[in-house]
Amino acid sequence: MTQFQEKATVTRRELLSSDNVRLTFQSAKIASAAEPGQFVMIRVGAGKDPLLRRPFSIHQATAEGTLQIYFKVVGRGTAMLAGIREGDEVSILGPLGRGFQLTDSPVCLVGGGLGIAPMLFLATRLGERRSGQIHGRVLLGGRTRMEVEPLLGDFEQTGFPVLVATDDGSFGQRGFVTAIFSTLDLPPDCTVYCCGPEPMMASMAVLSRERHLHCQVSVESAMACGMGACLGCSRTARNGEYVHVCLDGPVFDAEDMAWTF
Amino acid sequence: MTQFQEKATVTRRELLSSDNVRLTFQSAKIASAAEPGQFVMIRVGAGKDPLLRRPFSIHQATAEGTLQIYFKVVGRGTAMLAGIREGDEVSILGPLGRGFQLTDSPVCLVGGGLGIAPMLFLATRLGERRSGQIHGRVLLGGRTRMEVEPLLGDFEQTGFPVLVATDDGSFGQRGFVTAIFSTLDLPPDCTVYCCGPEPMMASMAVLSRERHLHCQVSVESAMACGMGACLGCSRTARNGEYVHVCLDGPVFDAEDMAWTF
Amino acid sequence: MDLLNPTPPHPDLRVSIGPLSLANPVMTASGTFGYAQEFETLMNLRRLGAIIVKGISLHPRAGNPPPRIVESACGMLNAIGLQNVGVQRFIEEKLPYLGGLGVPIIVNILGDSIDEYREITERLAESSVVSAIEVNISCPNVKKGGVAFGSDPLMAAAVTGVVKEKAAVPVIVKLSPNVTDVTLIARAVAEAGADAVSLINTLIGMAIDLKRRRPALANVFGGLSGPAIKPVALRMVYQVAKSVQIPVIGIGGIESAEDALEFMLAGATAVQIGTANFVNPRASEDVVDGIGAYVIEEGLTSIREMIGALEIC
Amino acid sequence: MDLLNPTPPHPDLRVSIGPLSLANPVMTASGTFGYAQEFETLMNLRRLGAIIVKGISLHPRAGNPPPRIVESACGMLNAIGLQNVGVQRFIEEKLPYLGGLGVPIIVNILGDSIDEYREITERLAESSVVSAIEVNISCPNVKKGGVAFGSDPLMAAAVTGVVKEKAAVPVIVKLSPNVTDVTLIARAVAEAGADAVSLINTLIGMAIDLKRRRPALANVFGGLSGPAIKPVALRMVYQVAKSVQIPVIGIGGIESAEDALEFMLAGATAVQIGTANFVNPRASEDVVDGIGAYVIEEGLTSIREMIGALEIC
Ligand SMILES: Cc1cc2nc3c(=O)[nH]c(=O)nc-3n(C[C@H](O)[C@H](O)[C@H](O)COP(=O)(O)OP(=O)(O)OC[C@H]3O[C@@H](n4cnc5c(N)ncnc54)[C@H](O)[C@@H]3O)c2cc1C
Ligand SMILES: Cc1cc2nc3c(=O)[nH]c(=O)nc-3n(C[C@H](O)[C@H](O)[C@H](O)COP(=O)(O)OP(=O)(O)OC[C@H]3O[C@@H](n4cnc5c(N)ncnc54)[C@H](O)[C@@H]3O)c2cc1C
Ligand SMILES: Cc1cc2nc3c(=O)[nH]c(=O)nc-3n(C[C@H](O)[C@H](O)[C@H](O)COP(=O)(O)O)c2cc1C
Ligand SMILES: Cc1cc2nc3c(=O)[nH]c(=O)nc-3n(C[C@H](O)[C@H](O)[C@H](O)COP(=O)(O)O)c2cc1C
Ligand code: FES
Ligand code: FES
Repeated sequence: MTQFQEKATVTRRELLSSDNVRLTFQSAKIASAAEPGQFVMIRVGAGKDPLLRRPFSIHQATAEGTLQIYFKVVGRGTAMLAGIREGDEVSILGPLGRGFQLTDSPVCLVGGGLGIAPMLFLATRLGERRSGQIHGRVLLGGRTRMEVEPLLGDFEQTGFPVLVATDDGSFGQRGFVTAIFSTLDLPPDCTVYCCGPEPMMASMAVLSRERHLHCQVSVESAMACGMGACLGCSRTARNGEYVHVCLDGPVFDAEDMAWTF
Repeated sequence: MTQFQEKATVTRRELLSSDNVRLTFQSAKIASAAEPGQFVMIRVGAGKDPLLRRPFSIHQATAEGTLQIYFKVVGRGTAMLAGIREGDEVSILGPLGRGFQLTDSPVCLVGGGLGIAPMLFLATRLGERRSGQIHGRVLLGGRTRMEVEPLLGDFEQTGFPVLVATDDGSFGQRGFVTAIFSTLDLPPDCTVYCCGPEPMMASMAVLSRERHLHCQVSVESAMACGMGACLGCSRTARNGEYVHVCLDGPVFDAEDMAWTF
Repeated sequence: MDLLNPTPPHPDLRVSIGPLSLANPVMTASGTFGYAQEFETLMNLRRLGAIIVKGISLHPRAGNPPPRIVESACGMLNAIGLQNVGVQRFIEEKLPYLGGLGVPIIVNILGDSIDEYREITERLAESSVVSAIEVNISCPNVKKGGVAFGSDPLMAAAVTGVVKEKAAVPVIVKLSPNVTDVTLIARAVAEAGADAVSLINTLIGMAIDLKRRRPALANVFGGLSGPAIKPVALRMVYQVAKSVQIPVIGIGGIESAEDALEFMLAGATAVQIGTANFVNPRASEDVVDGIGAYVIEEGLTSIREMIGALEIC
Repeated sequence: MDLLNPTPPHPDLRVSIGPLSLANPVMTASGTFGYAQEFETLMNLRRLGAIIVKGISLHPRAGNPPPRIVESACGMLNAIGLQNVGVQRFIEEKLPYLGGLGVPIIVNILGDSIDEYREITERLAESSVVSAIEVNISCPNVKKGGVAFGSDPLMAAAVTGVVKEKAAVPVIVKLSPNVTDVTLIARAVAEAGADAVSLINTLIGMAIDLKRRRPALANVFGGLSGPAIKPVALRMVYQVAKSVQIPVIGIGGIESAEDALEFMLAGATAVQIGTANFVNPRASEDVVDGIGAYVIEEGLTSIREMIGALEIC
């Protein structure tokens, strides 16, 4: 698995809501090698502080070298990245990690909050495999309208029907996206793909197990290197052993992970 | 002596040569309190690195609140400051230190390299005191044309005749500005004001002493606080004692300092 | 009470350092705040919990030759060499101004010998303006005294003993981080009667000027301070707070209210703001504001609830 | 020679760590470079002076529970807890790849007891791929072993002695900075036969998550690394290089050729790149390039001219 450290130019900066930013890079090598569910590590500044790169799921990638990330400003690093301008250059390391296992069977993609990020690339690739014959759905959840609506069009273009829930009911159904999932009639060979806040993924793991559905989740952890060198990104697996999110993941079988409620 | 910590807006950014930048700020309190020879301490970034403020002479200041600095990119901090854009805000601390003692007698201002910076504000104030009746000269030295020419017009506006020397002869006389000084016919009550590289100031101290002229120099040292709190900015005085550049200076009698050649 | 215009809530920020009561836990660290007057136009000095002044010795000291400071990654090195006006001039020239501020004044002292510590304490005992003495046994910059006192439990206890014997006010002993086990020193000075300990002083460091192939500081070594050292400081404060019964004052890289609150969670009763004063001369007042706001937002009855409240699972 | 196309100058970057000759003084620090293969597509591993692998113990270790890392100002804290595959699997699974690189491979070892150090050394002695052993007596993350060996001169000498006795290759002892006087430990291990010392390992630190009011690391304490610690590392390297006759390997916050050259001026014969590998996976190769360029620009006959060349006035 070849990885690259690339100086990538920001070709587009979209402020999708007050906190949520989408950046498009020209990053030929990384974009063309990327698979859905993989991530990149980005240097957010030129100085020594913040020191470490920040991990972001690959939101979209094309063979032509276009790479996108979609993120929320939660701290210093993301604030610096949000302040970047078109034409600026950043150092990107990737593609990293083990992505989603793609399938030709029916699928259900569930993205909550910023967990929506990797779902677009996944939906695009799954849609391409299915050309015409769509067996699947995309479920998007957010706290409020602005966390979902700006991305709706992109998801609809993948060909999958999209269902939406927001906590405040300002867009789509009121409530959690897991509630929509519970009411859906899914075939037994349906694969569930999920990324979102921990409690949501924990629920999705339980709900999928109850329905005997195979569920893949994309999880997070603190990371220093993103490439298996520091052993810092461990998480506890169901069997009590430690797995490393950057190497063994970020995508895991929901069954294999330990979840706290 | 009142000092201020002010959030100042960058109203103009001039790239006067490949390395030399002039920034104009709207900084009402500091600009209106400033005296020639004083300096400011500027935070060059928002993060913790580089940690300390950077000191810059006040290049120009008006009662209306316009403050200018003129600096060379020599390291990380100045590079960051040079990358600033009009409309950005920075934190400025000032006005700091003891400036030049102004006089109504004849004067000779000698600025070398970035030592030209404080001379403009000084020439402006001295020019104002003299309205019409100019007894004095400004001598500007640089390595090459681009270090001097862009500022020439501003100095000429102060009313003083300006003489120029460049190391490479690309502008004005070839050689050091001290050579021009040596050839000048100066009255015995002439005050010499000088700022520039250490060897130049050391020479000016000797040349002034030989001619029994009172010479004031603006010197530098490493600084942390700029306001007398850390005692870090010491320099050795002629009597062997330590003086503090931010508090006792940056302007000193050339006679009072120890010079190394 | 006017229900439409209720008085803004007054967070209870009071803490006690042994017998010394402070309006809030925020102090300025010795050597980073001059003699306080330098900051008078830039902040409200009366808002501070206490002011700690530049270290004072028996006789005036000229300090080290320049260069004395150099920046490092997220920090700085200093080798001021304890330049100060000496206790006599300090009492005559600096204390009157400080006494007028209405804020507890803590005098940081240093000596080359036990006798010097004793003598300077005696001199300070005559002043009614001094609220406490902070004993610097840790400064790494001078060859004699400093290092030895701070790294040997017996010596540290001996200094504490004589200062305590002569002092009319509470005695805080300031610990060096340049030791294998800081809790050993802390316990020794606590047993010797210290009313509180403060830590950390600077880590010994060095910087090199590659162009000149020389040390960046004339003194070769200097003390590292600033955000870079915060993790070491937090660890030592936590360890010492677990080892002694007396109050602990946290120092090291504190720039914000969040930093200060972290030190309190780790067990600090109060904190000192050092290098941050250079970056933001209002830093100490900003920290007072910030912890006040935190107490209100979190609905705490007092900031004292934070002291040592770290949960370990 | 073709005068129009002269071959580019080949700077002489060779250095020796005791009997071990290196093409250049740049190594990767243990625990920050995995088992090297992780970096193979991101840089040219063959350009390195040596590769030091993640610390190996006698038996596999699972390491500490998460969270294991947290960022700090210009640095990071880690509490990996020495997770590793154990010496057996290391020899079977990792060494063959490493052996094919044609670069000296240095194995970092750790143990909870003198016996473990002995046994692991014996196991490694069977391999022809291992060029040297680096003995970690300093890791602050595990309760047993680590700290004790590294902070006591007698224990440090004892470990050195057994490893030296069993080792078929040069032995480097890696020193902890969490001690009052690092030169005492350095002298002790030098007398016990160490072929070189490397320093520094991480400073013990701590971080707190204010929101959760808990330590940021599950292990509470962690090792501080990165640019933040460089001044402490440089100081200790300088002190140790003045105190022992054996080569010193400098570690701590090195990110660039300039940093590396500063450590060499301070007395280091070689350097290790640690945390910088995470920020820039090509950091170690960049340092090799940079010091090569420096040797040429400055007209040095060899990089060895830089070792200990600091001028003190
Ligand atoms: C594999 C992976 C993929 C990710 N993909 C995305 C993505 O597509 N879009 C997106 O917005 N975010 C994503 N994240 C999270 C993102 O990396 C963090 O939000 C970012 O690192 C925070 O940096 P900061 O400097 O702004 O925050 P900091 O100042 O470092 O921290 C601010 C706050 O964020 C929390 N935080 C820090 N790091 C993380 C983390 N890794 N996960 C969760 N919380 C964290 C801290 O606890 C703190 O409360 C991903 C994380 C991982 C590990
Ligand atoms: C009172 C005072 C007034 C000044 N006025 C001006 C001015 O008007 N215009 C201007 O261009 N510069 C001025 N300087 C110098 C200016 O402060 C430095 O150039 C600046 O701090 C360098 O910051 P940096 O982060 O870019 O460099 P760093 O990365 O910190 O250092 C880069 C290089 O610059 C050298 N350097 C760092 N600080 C100083 C310093 N204080 N003096 C000399 N060399 C230094 C370092 O040794 C190093 O070689 C003044 C300095 C003082 C003390
Ligand atoms: C320039 C400077 C001078 C200092 N002088 C003293 C001193 O005289 N006495 C003392 O006990 N500590 C002195 N210190 C140490 C500080 O009080 C404080 O313990 C240390 O800087 C760590 O805190 P910080 O990281 O917030 O700066 C000095 C620190 C600096 C930076
Ligand atoms: C994530 C991580 C893991 C480490 N693991 C080890 C180890 O297994 N053995 C060891 O001797 N040092 C270990 N270290 C210490 C480094 O080798 C090095 O001494 C230290 O990080 C200082 O160098 P730096 O500032 O360049 O990172 C580790 C450091 C980090 C950051
Ligand atoms: S982040 Fe370093 S091993 Fe996963
Ligand atoms: S710079 Fe701090 S006293 Fe002058």
